[in-house]
Amino acid sequence: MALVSESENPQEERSVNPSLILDLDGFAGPLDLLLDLARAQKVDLARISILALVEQYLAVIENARHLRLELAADWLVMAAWLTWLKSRLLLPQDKPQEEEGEDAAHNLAEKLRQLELIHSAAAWLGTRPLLNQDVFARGKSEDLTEIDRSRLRVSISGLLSAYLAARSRGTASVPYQPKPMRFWSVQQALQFLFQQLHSTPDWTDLSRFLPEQYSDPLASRAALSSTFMASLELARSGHVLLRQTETFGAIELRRTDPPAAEDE
Amino acid sequence: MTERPYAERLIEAAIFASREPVKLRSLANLAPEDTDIEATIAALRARYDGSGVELVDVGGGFMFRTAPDLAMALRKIIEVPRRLPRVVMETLAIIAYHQPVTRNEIEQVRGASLGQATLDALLQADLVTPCGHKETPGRPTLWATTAHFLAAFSLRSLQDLPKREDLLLDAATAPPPSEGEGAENRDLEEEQNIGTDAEVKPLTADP
Amino acid sequence: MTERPYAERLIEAAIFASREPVKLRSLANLAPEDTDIEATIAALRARYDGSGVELVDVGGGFMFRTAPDLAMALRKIIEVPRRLPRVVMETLAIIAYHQPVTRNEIEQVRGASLGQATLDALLQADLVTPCGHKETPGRPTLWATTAHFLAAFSLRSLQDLPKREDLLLDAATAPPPSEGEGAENRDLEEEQNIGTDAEVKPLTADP
Repeated sequence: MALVSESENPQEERSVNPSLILDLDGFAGPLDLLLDLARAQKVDLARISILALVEQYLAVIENARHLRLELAADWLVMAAWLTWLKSRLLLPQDKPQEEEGEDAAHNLAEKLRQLELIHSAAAWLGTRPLLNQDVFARGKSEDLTEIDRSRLRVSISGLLSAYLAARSRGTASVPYQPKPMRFWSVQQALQFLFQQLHSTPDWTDLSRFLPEQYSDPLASRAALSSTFMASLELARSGHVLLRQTETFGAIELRRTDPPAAEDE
Repeated sequence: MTERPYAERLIEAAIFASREPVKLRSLANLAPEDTDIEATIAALRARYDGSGVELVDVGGGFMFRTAPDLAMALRKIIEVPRRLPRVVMETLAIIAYHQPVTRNEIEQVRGASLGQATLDALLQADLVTPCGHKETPGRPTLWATTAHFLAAFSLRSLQDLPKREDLLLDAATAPPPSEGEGAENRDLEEEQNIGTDAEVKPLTADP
Repeated sequence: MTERPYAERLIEAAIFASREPVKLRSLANLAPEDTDIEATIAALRARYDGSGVELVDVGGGFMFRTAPDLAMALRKIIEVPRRLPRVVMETLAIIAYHQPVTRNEIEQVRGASLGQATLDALLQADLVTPCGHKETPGRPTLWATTAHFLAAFSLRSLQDLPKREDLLLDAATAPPPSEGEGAENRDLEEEQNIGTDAEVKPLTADP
């Protein structure tokens, strides 16, 4: 049962004969319907005939059920409870049960009065000049506040946490840098060869002048070629003599003349 | 028109600049020290009397608003929100009278469950707000009306809501309830009615 | 005050309640047909003359606004101390701990490049200052914190800053600097700058 859906004025729709009301959607729940039925009795809510009310409610529900099998649980629970209440009120010979019934009836009347009050309050609120409906405020506020942001809000803790954040990020991700060159460069080979020349007055295999730390075959081949280039360079400048006794044989090297090397 | 007194102009401008009610205290802080605020506001109100805008005292402060009789014409050029449906108005009334109140208590009074759409409408219109929890099992949220509720319904304060006996007098046939009335009693009654016992339970909408 | 003419009241209310300036044409549509709009607006303007509010024509239409001479009195100055953006704060922290430090070194520690805007913000806030050049190729500028930095953070001296080893608690577990020249170079610099040797080394960010 849609509780929210509105019919314009339930009171008018429900005319004198309550059994004709089949549209329960106009009522926001069983209590709402009960209150409406009670109002139809046009008596003090405290003095309504609960019995008559029960009869009417059950009649409405019964009628509605003929047409609508999907009546919500709320309405049926209320019907069941009202049936129980009716049986209590109709059994006056049983003292405790009668009292029980009267208490329940009193409670029901009280709840109806409460709801009546809320209906009145809602209606009263409805009569008030409603903002943006009946009366309108200034369309747009003028913003006269000026925000002074000249001062700094800083704290040591902020500084420290910023430092920690920077450090941890610095460790986590580092800006891209190309890997440093690992190959033994001609320049390095030249330097190394030149240093070694003093201690190698006699013919020495070129491979002796290779740096030792390379396990990578590519790196060691590169070192070999750099060293070879360096030896050619030194030969060209007259610092060393080179010889190779057979094709693909070992290349040997010896310094030309110690004083000349020192001069350079 | 001749220049109005400085304090009056200042107060006028301060109220005029804001869409929300401006508290008397804010106005007092703003005006020169020896200003008779009440008299100034009275003068201001008189000056706007009969114009298209009026100075009203609502929601705990002062604000300018258009005169009610112009509403029809103004609605043509100003977009107005939809009126609140009856269910929403009733729920609002329950919250206004019973606040702070839990959802379950609202449902008890109405004898029907409180739809999400209803609550959403009230929240969206800034008419109700959660205000803490009831210290009962489950700690249900308590609901109350907002400051905007007062301004929206042109109320100075919650005291402006009609007393229950006045409401019941209006309700055609019903004579005033026998017991003494007042805000204090409201809570009491509520407890009696809401305090769940066997008789009341069947009225509750089933979850 | 006597009741003003309907058209004047309506136009007054419409301008008052609109969010935007109201065009003359809209006002003409709104008012009763035989209204002399220009004259009505003139009357309205005259009525507000000398009050705290004035009717102005701002090109696009008419609007009310508070009188300019009251602006000073009405203005509320809210002091909202500025927070430094995260990047700026981090950069400041690095300069504080590593000073004197080059821009490149800052970038190394943060692991991110340093925008000119960040440095500008620190310079403008008078928190850092250049202090000479590093005697390396390119002679990069060295940065250090200012006296104002100490004042802003309520420090008597830089010694009041917690030591780095007290801050970086996971020092022991930090990975040792791996091969590569960057790490060694930076360790060296840090030794020079801060002078805390053994503890600092393992903390160094790997390049």
